[in-house]
Amino acid sequence: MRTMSYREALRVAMLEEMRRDPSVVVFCEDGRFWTMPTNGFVDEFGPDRVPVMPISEEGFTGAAIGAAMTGLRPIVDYTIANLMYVAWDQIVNHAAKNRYLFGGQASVPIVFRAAMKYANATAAQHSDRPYPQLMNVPGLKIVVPSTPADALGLLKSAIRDDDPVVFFEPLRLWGVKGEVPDGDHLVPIGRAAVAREGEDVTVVAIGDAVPAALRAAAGLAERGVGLEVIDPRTLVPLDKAAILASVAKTGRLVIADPAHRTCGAAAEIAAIVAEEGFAFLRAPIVRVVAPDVHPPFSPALERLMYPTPERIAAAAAALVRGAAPAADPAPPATAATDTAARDTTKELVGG
Amino acid sequence: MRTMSYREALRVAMLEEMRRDPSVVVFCEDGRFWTMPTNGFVDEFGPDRVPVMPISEEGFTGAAIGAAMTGLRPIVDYTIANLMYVAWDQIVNHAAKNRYLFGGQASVPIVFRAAMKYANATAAQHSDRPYPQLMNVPGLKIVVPSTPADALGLLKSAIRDDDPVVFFEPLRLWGVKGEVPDGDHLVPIGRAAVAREGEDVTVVAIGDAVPAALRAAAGLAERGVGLEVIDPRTLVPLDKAAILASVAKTGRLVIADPAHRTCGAAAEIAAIVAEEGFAFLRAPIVRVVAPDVHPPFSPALERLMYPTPERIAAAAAALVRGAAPAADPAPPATAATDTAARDTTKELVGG
Amino acid sequence: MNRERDLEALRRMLRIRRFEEAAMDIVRKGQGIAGSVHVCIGQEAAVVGSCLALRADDYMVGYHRSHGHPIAKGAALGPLMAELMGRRTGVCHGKGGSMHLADFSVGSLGETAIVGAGIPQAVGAAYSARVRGTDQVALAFFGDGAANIGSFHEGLNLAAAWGLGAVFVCENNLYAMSTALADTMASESVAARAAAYRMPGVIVDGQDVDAVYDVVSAAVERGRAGGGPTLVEARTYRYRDHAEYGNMDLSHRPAEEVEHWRSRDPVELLHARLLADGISETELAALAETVAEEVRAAVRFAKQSPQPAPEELFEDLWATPIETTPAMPAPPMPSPPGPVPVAAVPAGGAR
Amino acid sequence: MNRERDLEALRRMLRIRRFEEAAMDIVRKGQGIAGSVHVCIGQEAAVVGSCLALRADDYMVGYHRSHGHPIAKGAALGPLMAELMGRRTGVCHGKGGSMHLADFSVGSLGETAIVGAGIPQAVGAAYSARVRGTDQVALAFFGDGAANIGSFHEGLNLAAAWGLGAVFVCENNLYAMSTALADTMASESVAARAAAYRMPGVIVDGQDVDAVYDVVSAAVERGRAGGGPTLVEARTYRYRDHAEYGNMDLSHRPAEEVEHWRSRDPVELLHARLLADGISETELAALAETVAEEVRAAVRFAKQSPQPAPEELFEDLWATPIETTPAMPAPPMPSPPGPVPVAAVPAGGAR
Ligand SMILES: Cc1ncc(C[n+]2csc(CCOP(=O)(O)OP(=O)(O)O)c2C)c(N)n1
Ligand SMILES: Cc1ncc(C[n+]2csc(CCOP(=O)(O)OP(=O)(O)O)c2C)c(N)n1
Ligand SMILES: [Mg+2]
Ligand SMILES: [Mg+2]
Repeated sequence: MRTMSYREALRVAMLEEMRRDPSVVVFCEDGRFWTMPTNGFVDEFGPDRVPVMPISEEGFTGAAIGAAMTGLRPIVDYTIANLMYVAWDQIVNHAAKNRYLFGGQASVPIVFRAAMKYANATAAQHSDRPYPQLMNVPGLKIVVPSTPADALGLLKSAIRDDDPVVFFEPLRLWGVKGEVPDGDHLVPIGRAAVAREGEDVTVVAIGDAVPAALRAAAGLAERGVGLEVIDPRTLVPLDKAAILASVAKTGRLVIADPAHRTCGAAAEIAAIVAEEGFAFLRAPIVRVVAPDVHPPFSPALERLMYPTPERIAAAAAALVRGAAPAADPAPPATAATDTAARDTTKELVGG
Repeated sequence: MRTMSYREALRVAMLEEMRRDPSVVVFCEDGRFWTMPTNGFVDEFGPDRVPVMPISEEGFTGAAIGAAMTGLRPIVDYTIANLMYVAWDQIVNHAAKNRYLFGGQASVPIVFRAAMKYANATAAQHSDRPYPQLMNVPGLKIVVPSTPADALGLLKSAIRDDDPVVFFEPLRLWGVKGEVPDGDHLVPIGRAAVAREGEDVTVVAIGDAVPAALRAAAGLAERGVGLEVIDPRTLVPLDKAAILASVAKTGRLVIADPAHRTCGAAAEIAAIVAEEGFAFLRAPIVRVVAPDVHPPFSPALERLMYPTPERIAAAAAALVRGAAPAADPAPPATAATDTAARDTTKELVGG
Repeated sequence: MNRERDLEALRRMLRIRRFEEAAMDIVRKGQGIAGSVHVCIGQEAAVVGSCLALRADDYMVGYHRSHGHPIAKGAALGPLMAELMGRRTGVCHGKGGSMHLADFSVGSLGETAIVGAGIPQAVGAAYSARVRGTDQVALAFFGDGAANIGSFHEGLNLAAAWGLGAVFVCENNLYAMSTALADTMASESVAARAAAYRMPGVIVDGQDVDAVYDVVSAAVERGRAGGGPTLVEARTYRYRDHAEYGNMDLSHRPAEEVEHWRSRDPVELLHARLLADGISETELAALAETVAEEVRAAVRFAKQSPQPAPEELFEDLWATPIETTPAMPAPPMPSPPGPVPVAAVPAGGAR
Repeated sequence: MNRERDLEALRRMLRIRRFEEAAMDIVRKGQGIAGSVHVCIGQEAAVVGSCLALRADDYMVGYHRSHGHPIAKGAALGPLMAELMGRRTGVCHGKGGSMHLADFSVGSLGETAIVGAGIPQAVGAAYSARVRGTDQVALAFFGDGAANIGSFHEGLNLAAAWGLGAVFVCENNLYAMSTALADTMASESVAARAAAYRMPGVIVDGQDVDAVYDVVSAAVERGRAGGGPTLVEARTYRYRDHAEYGNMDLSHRPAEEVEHWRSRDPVELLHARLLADGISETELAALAETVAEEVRAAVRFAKQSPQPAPEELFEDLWATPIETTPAMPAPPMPSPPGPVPVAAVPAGGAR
């Protein structure tokens, strides 16, 4: 076991895979700069594999697709998830579709890295969690690791995967440290993790809602309520069986996700369980998610947006009590103090 | 009452609003051409209000935003919904956000028209139904009319609305004719229509799944099963109350939608009902939607993609019988003959 | 002038013309080509002259006016025609259709239906060649309308900044659908835009296959030798409407303009030159007949090919199979909480 | 040289510098500015010279290096500083923060955090002026890095094709974050790209406020008179790192380069010129003190302003209230179908 931060895990994953496979290249604006996880890579791998990148997201995403169809494995780092929108056509109309359109003649092995800067006072244009949008697009695998070990193991798997993988990183987790297995640590794409076992309520938590759910679980355990925390880790393919098995046990489901409510990942998970696990359900399915409003700049407001241990615990406890869920969970009137991971902002790259 | 096609309704709506309000302008590639609903507008409104458009979706969408923030009301017609991806950054990061980002100083009254060419053998890059992606973005109103009357009344409301409205048109409905009220016909944004009343199963149907659901309802009625068909008409804001009221009556819910399954509009509707209408449900919620695969070019395959009267009726009947829904409704092995609206392809613009 | 090469040029130009005439015939007779078909008749010299300048292992990316490119690059005709007919034997298994032809076995990396999007993909292929240490070059075809889209700018800039072996060939046929280039671009030529990237920009007579060959060969050699990219503008003309499907009618083009270009038909010009060079009418007629028979054989092959089977809908999407926890058995259906107030529906559903 | 104008230029340049110094001080002391702060110290002449060439009712769109633009256009300092501190009195109610300042009352249509995206929005404002029959022009600021993005190309092309009164001002400070322009652009200047749109492209000494004023004034007059757009490249330099937040460190910039630019400080150059022109030190000191007090007052105003209340999170999103069917009362919670196996949780939830 080694201890490293989520950010180091990203660096190590890329480093190990670039050493293993000369077809892996990195496309990233300012990727050679000392603040970036790929700093120093140019010295080891040369300027061709770590090229200087103009501010041309659409262009270099298209270039990555052309490179991927002809034998390379680009890692495209957008540094801020919102910048994917500039390249949306290339991601959605081409990377996700070319293999299908061309009858399997080519594959498009690209990893699109997208750090999500929400909860960092960068306002609406830099704070999105766009994975639900891409979950609606067939042909893309989608990963949101919540621990350093999973970040390492899933990024390595993503780089080796022959399909396009979109790799979302909650930036507030970048500074979090954790144990990572030694050796060539790979985590398979498509397998959920049971982050904590429990009997009473299943909490499916995504990204940095996982540590929040674990804190909620610890708090409720003292009161005799057992939360089972499932971390899907990959959203496409989604490990439905793991979620259904947990709900079969608990009969109650809370989904905690920092993305927007409407058509979010939480909606999909709720729909699957309402469709395939209806017989297990003893209570309404509750979403603890961001409301349908943009992340505001003001930290006093933004901290009301995302799932907190308090919101998750309150939802789970209400289910067990048999109380009806709030129709549209408004943020708490008093600002929750989300100190967790706030210090990781020190590691951020300005944007 | 007048009888007109969906396509004529679009034309009439734009014409009436452009006559009423000199700040309405049209941005559309080849918008002056005889095949387009805006053909001839340049003669009446002049070249400034119907400008020649370069192939610059991102640029002219940005220009529409700048124009909207300074007093105009642009109608931006992408002609093919997939082309919105090229302008995604402007739509998602700017049109949807600018009002919020700037503290309400400006509004962005734009109608984004997006014809959806699915079921027309134009393959994956021209066949998307991208409304679920945009439903996850706060700040955009989203409309999918299914009849000429609603197309007319909602497009006029959309043009008068002070917020950005994305107006999705299933192209296979363009040729369908229907009755339209005389006079200044406005349909409010945010109100569902009960397209047919019934007691046994609620079918929430979107776009061209509405006529399919109505045919399913007619078929099942002969067997004594009553379907209530709800057409939300606008997806954001969604008329939750109308859906919940129907499910309160029937206790069973099928959602029929031509968009992809994962994180689709159907997922959101299922999640709302599993959360807020759980007590009404007697059976699992079933989605009759497109599977998570791209629309293939081959008509023999593409016709397996979308909800048909047969698929909707089978799902509703199974619920009433108490049979478990298929885990992932595969398309029928024999191709359904989707003759409905096939002839409307004659009205299409090549692309 | 090189006799062997010119004979090969004539062969490929005739293949394109006869192939497209056959396709138009099938469309007209309703014999099984659905969707949009954009023919390049009139533009064959620009297409073939460019591709003859490439090695078999060089890359080529095309666009929606799509059949000429793979044919000129050397693709077999049968699978191309089968693709247009949506058959399982199609070069893309019926997934792509007319706008998405690709034959990776001859370096044809695919056509795209999104204007301009192929340009950066070709840049990526050229980049890939450099990283992999080969001297392959990559050529991107695009129309004049594409010169106004962001991908053009970003793609050309990337290729120039990185000094890649990319060749950009604009088939300037003066119109984008119904829109004259002069109305959407203030600069006097597309080639003039090359200076913005400090790359050579060359205008060539696109009706003269030798002239195109010479200009593109020089660009290819420059690129292969590490001299960087070149922009070539081939002035040409399309005889047909924008597409065979969808009622586009370019009869508004001035009659003299049409006449002028028809008088410089690229096939006739080459034919005349070969005659002048001493090739006999008989030899040319034999060549023409060989091509005609190739095309007839392709049509026979396509028409006799089977339609894809329903399960093929799901093939060609993923390269790496998806690994998840083994699915659990579906839960038993609960008996409904209340009485079911409807008549039982016979299994098999209703019509 | 115009004494009144130069005094006003000095006033605005000093406002920007003192304002940004104050902001940096607050950031350094952790007194309540969160998020990314990009200061333009060193670039004040380019910003102020451009804005002084505009009328009060002309439009201006900026970018992420963002405080100078609205200040130069005449915005009041208090609400700007309050915005940086996320207060409800902020010019954007705390929704936008440093990267999204906007003051529509002085024609400042907003800064954007998406590189290049403001360019087409300014084009749209110029178009709007034409349609509405005013002679307002619109000016877009952007950095050198933005010259490589699609929006630049599409925006400039649109303005040229439509002959609009738009002025494009590139503040070329030689770097995009850590990346030198010379590494991402082969052409020798940004201004050289103007030829691709057949518009004038002018390079100007961005440290000389009079030179900038003259060049931009000529462009503005040309635009106002219907002569079409102009591209201006102001060569300038930023003294600070990319951002105050996030550890960007541009200490890798050559010391001589920094020295060279520092020796041509725009404020000092103007100060010296005014002295030479006969303005007394006393008068200039008084002006400087007035500005310093304005900034101190702005800081006081900001610090004394209240944080936004939680419900303000939901304000400023929609311009038109949403109309739906009146909500029905929440359904009663069903008694769970099985025994509840957990201890009751006290109301109020758990910690
Ligand atoms: C990004 C994008 N915008 C618009 C369209 C619709 N469209 C298809 S072809 C075409 C005209 C293209 O003109 P040009 O590039 O000159 O090629 P040509 O058809 O003349 O060969 C347009 C506007 C599209 N497919 N993609
Ligand atoms: C489309 C886009 N790509 C990348 C970024 C990240 N980013 C923010 S500022 C910046 C550098 C911009 O350089 P330049 O345009 O020269 O402006 P400057 O910061 O030098 O004033 C980058 C890459 C972004 N915000 N938007
Ligand atoms: Mg053309
Ligand atoms: Mg710069």
